[in-house]
Amino acid sequence: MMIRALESLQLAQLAFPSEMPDSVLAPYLFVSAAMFAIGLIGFLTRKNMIIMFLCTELMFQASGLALIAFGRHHLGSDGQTFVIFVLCVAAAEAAMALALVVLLFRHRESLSASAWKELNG
Amino acid sequence: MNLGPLMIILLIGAPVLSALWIAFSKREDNAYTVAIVTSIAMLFPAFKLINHFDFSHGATAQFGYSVSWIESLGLRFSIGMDSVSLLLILLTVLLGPIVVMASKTAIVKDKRMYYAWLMVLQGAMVGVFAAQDLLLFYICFEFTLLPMFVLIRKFGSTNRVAASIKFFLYTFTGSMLTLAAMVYVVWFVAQPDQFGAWTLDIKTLTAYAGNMSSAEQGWVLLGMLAGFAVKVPLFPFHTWLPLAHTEAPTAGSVILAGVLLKLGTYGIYRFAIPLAPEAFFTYAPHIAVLSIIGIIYAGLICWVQTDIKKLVAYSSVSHLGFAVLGLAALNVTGLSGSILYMLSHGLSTGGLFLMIGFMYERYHTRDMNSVSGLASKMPIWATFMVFFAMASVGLPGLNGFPSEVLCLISSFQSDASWTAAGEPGAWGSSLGPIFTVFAGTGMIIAAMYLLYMVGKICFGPLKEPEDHHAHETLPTDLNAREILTLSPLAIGCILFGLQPTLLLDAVSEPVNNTVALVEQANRLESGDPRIEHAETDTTHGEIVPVSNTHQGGSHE
Amino acid sequence: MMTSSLLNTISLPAMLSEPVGDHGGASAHLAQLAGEIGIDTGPKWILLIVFLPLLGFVLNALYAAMGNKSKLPAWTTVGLLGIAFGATLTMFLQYDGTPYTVHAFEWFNLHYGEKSIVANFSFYIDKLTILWMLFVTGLATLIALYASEYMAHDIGVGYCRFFSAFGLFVFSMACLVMGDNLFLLYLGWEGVGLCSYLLIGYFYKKPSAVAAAKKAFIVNRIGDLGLALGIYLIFVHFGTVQFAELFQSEKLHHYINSAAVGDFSAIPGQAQWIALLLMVGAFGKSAQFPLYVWLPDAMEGPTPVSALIHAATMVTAGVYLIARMYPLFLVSEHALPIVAWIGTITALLAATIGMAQFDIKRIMAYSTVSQLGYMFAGLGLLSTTGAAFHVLTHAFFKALLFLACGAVMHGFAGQLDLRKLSGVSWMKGWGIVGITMLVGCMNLSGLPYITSGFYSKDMIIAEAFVTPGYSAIGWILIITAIMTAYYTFRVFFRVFVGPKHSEPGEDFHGDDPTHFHPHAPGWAVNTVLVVLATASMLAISLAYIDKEANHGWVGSMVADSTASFHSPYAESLAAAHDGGEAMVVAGPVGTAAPGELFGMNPHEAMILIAGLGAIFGLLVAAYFHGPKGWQGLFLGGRTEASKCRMDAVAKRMGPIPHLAENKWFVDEIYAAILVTPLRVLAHIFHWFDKLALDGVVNLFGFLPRVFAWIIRPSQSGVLQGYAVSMAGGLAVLLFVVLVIVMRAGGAA
Amino acid sequence: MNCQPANLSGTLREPDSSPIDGVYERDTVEHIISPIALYLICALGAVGIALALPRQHHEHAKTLERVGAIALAAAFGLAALVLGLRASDSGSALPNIFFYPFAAIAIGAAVRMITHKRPVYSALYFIMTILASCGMYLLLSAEFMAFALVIIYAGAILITYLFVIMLATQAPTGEEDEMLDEVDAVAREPFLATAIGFVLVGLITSAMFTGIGHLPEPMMTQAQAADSVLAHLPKKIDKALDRAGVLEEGWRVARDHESGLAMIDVDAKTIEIELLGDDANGNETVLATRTLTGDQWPAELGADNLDRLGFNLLNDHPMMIETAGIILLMAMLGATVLARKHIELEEDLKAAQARKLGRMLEDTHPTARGAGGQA
Repeated sequence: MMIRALESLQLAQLAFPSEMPDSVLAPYLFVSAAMFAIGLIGFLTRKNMIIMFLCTELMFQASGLALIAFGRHHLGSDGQTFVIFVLCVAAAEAAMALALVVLLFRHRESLSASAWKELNG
Repeated sequence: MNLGPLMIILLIGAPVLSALWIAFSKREDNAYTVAIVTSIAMLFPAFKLINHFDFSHGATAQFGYSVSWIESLGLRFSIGMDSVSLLLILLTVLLGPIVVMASKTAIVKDKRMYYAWLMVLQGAMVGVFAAQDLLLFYICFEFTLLPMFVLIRKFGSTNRVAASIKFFLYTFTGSMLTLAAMVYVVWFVAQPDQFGAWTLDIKTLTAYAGNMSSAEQGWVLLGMLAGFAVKVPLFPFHTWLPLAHTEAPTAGSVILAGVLLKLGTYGIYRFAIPLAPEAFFTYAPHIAVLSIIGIIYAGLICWVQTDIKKLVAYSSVSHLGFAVLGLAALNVTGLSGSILYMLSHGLSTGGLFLMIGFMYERYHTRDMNSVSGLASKMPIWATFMVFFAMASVGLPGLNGFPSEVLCLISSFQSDASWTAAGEPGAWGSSLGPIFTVFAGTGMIIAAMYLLYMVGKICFGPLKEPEDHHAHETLPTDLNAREILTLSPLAIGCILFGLQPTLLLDAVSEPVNNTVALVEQANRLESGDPRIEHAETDTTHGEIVPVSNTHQGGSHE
Repeated sequence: MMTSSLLNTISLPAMLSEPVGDHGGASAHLAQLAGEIGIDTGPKWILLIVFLPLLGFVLNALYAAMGNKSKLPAWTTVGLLGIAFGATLTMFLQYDGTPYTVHAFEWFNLHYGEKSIVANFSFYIDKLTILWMLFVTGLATLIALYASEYMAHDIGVGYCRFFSAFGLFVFSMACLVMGDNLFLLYLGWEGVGLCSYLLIGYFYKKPSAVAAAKKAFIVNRIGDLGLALGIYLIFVHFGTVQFAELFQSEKLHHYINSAAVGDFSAIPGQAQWIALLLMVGAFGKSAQFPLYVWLPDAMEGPTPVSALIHAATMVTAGVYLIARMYPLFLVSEHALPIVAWIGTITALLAATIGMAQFDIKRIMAYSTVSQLGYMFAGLGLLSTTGAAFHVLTHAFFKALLFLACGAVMHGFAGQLDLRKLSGVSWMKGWGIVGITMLVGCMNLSGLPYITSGFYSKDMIIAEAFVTPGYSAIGWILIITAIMTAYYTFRVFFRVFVGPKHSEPGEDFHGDDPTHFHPHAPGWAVNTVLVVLATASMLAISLAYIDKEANHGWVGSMVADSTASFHSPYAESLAAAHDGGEAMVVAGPVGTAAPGELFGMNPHEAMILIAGLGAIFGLLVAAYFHGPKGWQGLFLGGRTEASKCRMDAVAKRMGPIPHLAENKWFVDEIYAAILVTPLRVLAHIFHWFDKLALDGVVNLFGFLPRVFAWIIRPSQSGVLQGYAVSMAGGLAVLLFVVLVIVMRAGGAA
Repeated sequence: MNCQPANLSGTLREPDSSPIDGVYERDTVEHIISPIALYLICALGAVGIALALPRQHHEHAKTLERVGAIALAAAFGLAALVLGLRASDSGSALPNIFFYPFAAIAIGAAVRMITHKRPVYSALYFIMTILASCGMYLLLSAEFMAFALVIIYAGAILITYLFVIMLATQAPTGEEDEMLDEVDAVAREPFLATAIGFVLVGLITSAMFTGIGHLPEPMMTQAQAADSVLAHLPKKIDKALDRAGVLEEGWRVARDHESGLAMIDVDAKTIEIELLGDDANGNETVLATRTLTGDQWPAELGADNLDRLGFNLLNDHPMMIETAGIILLMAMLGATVLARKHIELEEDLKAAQARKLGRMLEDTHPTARGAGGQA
């Protein structure tokens, strides 16, 4: 058990990592799914806009993890490349989102997302 | 591209341009001037078109011009006109200056908006009649709604908002279904075993649409009627009309009655019949029944109206019933009569609406109980009123008569059992004398309500609204401008009544072609029950679509 | 019914004489006549007859526009109509016996295939046309002259209006009579209707006048519908609306021949329908029984109008129509008998009403209806000659009577009540009116030998007796004749003789009625009256011109037209000449042999009966209404205007006089069974339209709102609300995808 | 450290090497986890989070949170257990042992992040999640991404968040929730949200596990992979050869004339090298070529992760870089524009603000409440 662990720890350092079985990929995917769900739940439940945006970031993370895991499974680098892209988007989103939050906060003196419901029917 | 198309494009484009000019010009006051100048200038291209039109080939679309839009889908804008279109365009162009002149004093504020939309409407209407492909037709057809909507909404009387919305939604909903039907036809024609390519050219569509199965044609016809019957309006779909007419400004009513309603009958003539010949043949009796119900029903309603405008509005419903009856008769007499009816109704009912408008400007009431005996106060007005009333009663020698007679005769003829083989109009749908009799009562009813109206407001002891005071600018009786506005219509009525032959000759070729087309379709499909009957009927050597068994012996 | 047997009697000799060919038998005459119609061979100046009156209309309209304030319109009209009359006269004199047409311009021309509907502005001239045009233009001229004075009270726009309508009327009448096709006839038909509408409603400030005008137009329209349908059916069946082609049509001849041998089964039902439909039109225009109600009310119009339109010319259009279309009536099994009976009933009914009226103009109106009834009876009895002759004489004396009454009305400020006038003839300047009135009355009541009315009426009544199975009509007509004499002379004895007395009518605007001085008629009125009186006396001579061949000048006129028909009477005469062979087949119904009436020639019998009847009526009138002394023929006992012996009798007669005075409440009945229900129906429709139809439309407009109102809350506007639905949607989507994937996997 | 890839290549992943093959078809969830277990896990997790989510004025709030935590832990443990069992009885490999702590930390921190009532703490917990996922990246041999993540996220983005949080919210001191803003104190519709969320987990995982069976085989062997990258990097090879001292002066790796790729064969461990020089008329040509064989193969010659990533990024997805750049630029501009906008408060809001200021003044502890005031 311990041996296998060490092996695969070295594996992580390898120039050309070898292939990866489903049974190893699966837990990573499970974790990413769980993180995604948690982010979603947070987005749905928390009223604080900042937290909501944090939750979106969490969902980004989940997707990033999945991407990397799949990329590893493919022995390709596309997964990581996409994570870079995701990072960019996340960064941009964060910047915009926070700017918006500030703006909205100045309007309403409140961070609650439900303070903005002019669009209700 | 030679003169003709240029003229048509001028007829469509110039009003639109002048509308833009009006809309963007700074000064309120010159809106009227621009409008009147444009609409009068429009007469010259129109007359040029008449001169250049070759009436001996009335059926072929002349002055054709076509620009490609989306080649792959066969979308083209193509214009051109056969004689029917030409006549309706003439009517439109003639009404143009009339309505503009009629609204000189009636419209006091937002003139620019008013005249701009009026001009746009002109262009769109010409476009409808000049369109030679489905696309342009439909675009213009729908585009007429918008200006009318604005005219009613902004310049109508008290209940204008409801009226405009009902007008728009009702007609628009109908024409959506029409669009569906048209699209289906186009799709069908595009099938590889048919034309095989996308096309919107009316001629091509007409050529292939006949191949649709009866069921398909039935649905197509239903869709077409959904739009056109509402426009006409045919009996159960007429309720928008009185409201719209009552609330619309005078010019609006005139155009509505004069041209817009004709879009319905024109559509039936141009699309519903050729694109679904069998189905139309099959359902012609039902359509005819609806139209006759409309004639009598609306006529009787007119008789108990107290609102003059409503009365005339319902009278339009009643009158256009005749036009639809003629179409449903599906024989040459009927179609010619129907086309004549479109034109003549435009003149006489337009005139009536103008009369009412002029009265309204002076008395600000449409209630027949609050005015009476105006003949003693405004003799000229009363004279015109009686004249136009008589014109729409269908007095021989005036415009109403030829069209009405033709429509009635056609329904009579189109019953094979009453028309011996080889007799005039032996072919037609299966209407009959009974239709004629019931439709004919429309003549009596028309006399009843129109004389009721004339008798109430023109004759009898003089009575004016209590709070009536003389109009600040208008004289008691009609002024020169108003007479000038009316006289073209009046002259038109008389000429029309005395020389219907000119029009009949003009439209004879297209009408004959249409009838031939329908007859062809139905004989091939033997959708005509009378044909089997004739085949089984051995007393006749040749096959005639006539089952005159009980008079078989009478003529040999 | 009867006609079959009738035609039997008629056509048999012909059939014996020549073999039945297509043109043989009964249709021979028509065929020969129609065969020689000259198409557009007439001289163009004949168009003057039609278009001069139209010119008059236009000119008068212009005068009105220019605000003319003189009698110019009158003179224009009189002049133009005079010329037209002259032209008609010339046309008559130049007529060489062969009908021809004159083409003015193309009107109605629809080609399809090789077929076409052709109806041009061209005119068909034969003797019938000429006959009608003669008295139309002639009377029109005279009455225009009369009106020039009569209408003088509102010179100006009204004057112009009157005369323009007058001109339009003559034009329309000319189109009606001279048109060479049924559409043109219809144009004239509606045209005269319009003019009568305009002229009845001339005093448009009087609601009664407006109502009367409306009534006239609408009731006529009902008839017009019949006519129109008839025309359509003619076109649909024969394929033409032109007389020339119609009368040459093989079909028609075929029908006539089979009708002649009484074989109506060989004639298709539609061909028989034609006559019935045309008949309705004729009833409408000529005020026959169901549709006569408009004519009495039409007296709201100015008197010249009543005289010209509602007595002399327009109302005879129906007679003209039937006469013109006679061949079609012959081929219809039931048409002619119905015409005869309707005519008879009308004659009787109108006479009974006329007896109880007090308004002299209305009395004349009802007498017109009654006389028209005679004419229709004549037509129905196959005596077109009699009908036409009566039309002619009636035109003269009835116009005369109306104008005389008009003069009285005019002179006594609109007074028309015979109880308020007496001894008018003896007043200063009223002599001529009295005398001419007397002439008119004598003619109307048909005093034997000395009046033209006698000859025409007698011809019809005689027809009734010589026609098998129609003697009932004959008796009714005789009774009517007696009544006619009674109510005619009732007017004369009450108004024109006796003690002088007069009260002004509602047009009197003075303060004190006792100082009312009637103003006597002027020269124009008197001239016209005299001329008419002479004319109606001279008309007697017409009965003797060419008596043997066609019994009378009118007969000779009719004989050369499509209306001509060798009536049983003529047959019987012919038979009498050559031994009475033909009559053996005459009476299948088994009446008296038509040649015989009380053992003498029907004519003598009529002289006896009708003449005596008229005199009897006159005497009765004299007894009940005549003044004391010679003026009442020593029978009357009336000493003052308002009282007479009749009053006592009327009291004893119970409700009848009352009913008769109220026209048997026919108008009320019509209102109750026709107008009111229709109006109610209209209101029902109106509400149905408002509530049901529009309601449905509005409902459809409302449904989307309801739907929107239901789903609206889902748009909470809260960000997370949308997020939840997004996530839920994603979940559902995923689930679906997953299920599908599972499926595929399971399959793989 | 350097060990030969060949040594390990065999030991891993024999496709479908499970002894009881066919019991679990590879295209269902079965061969990864039994569905029942999966749903149970989801349910547990859902309950846990639902309980743990913040709610105000609830006397048992703390206990509920604890119960929730236990439920979550149970769910996590169960998941690990079930996955492990199934993997082991299909005889296939398990993830690295370090995976479990990382995963636990990541998820736990994530949960805490959404359940914690104080934004600042949430942000910090998020940093923790990121660090944990960095660990997992490492296990997935994406070391560059791991560190990039730490720098960008934990370093840059989250700090921004913290700033904003501190600007915008009033952080009450003390533990009492009453001082908290309602915005943070109460979760809205926790049960619905968690239900949906975990249904999604269930669906996503089962979808992914179903799909795993269908994943395409790796596009190339390790050698080809290395080859494909190395051949593109002749300069790198030159450097390696130089450092190994196997090249004389003027020699270099031979380039293919068309593509310019280095002529190298990783499997056969042969490298073509060439000598460049000027010919008679003075332009450069290849004078001589030679082939180096396996024994001269330099030890450290090989394309590492970073090479491949960079190569992939620049060679395969150049467009993406541009896009990313534009996005970032836009974001920057947008943020600037938005944030510097000056707001005019409506009257009622001014009043509300005044009231708040009043409340703040009578507060004993002077905290930075300027945030409201600055608006």
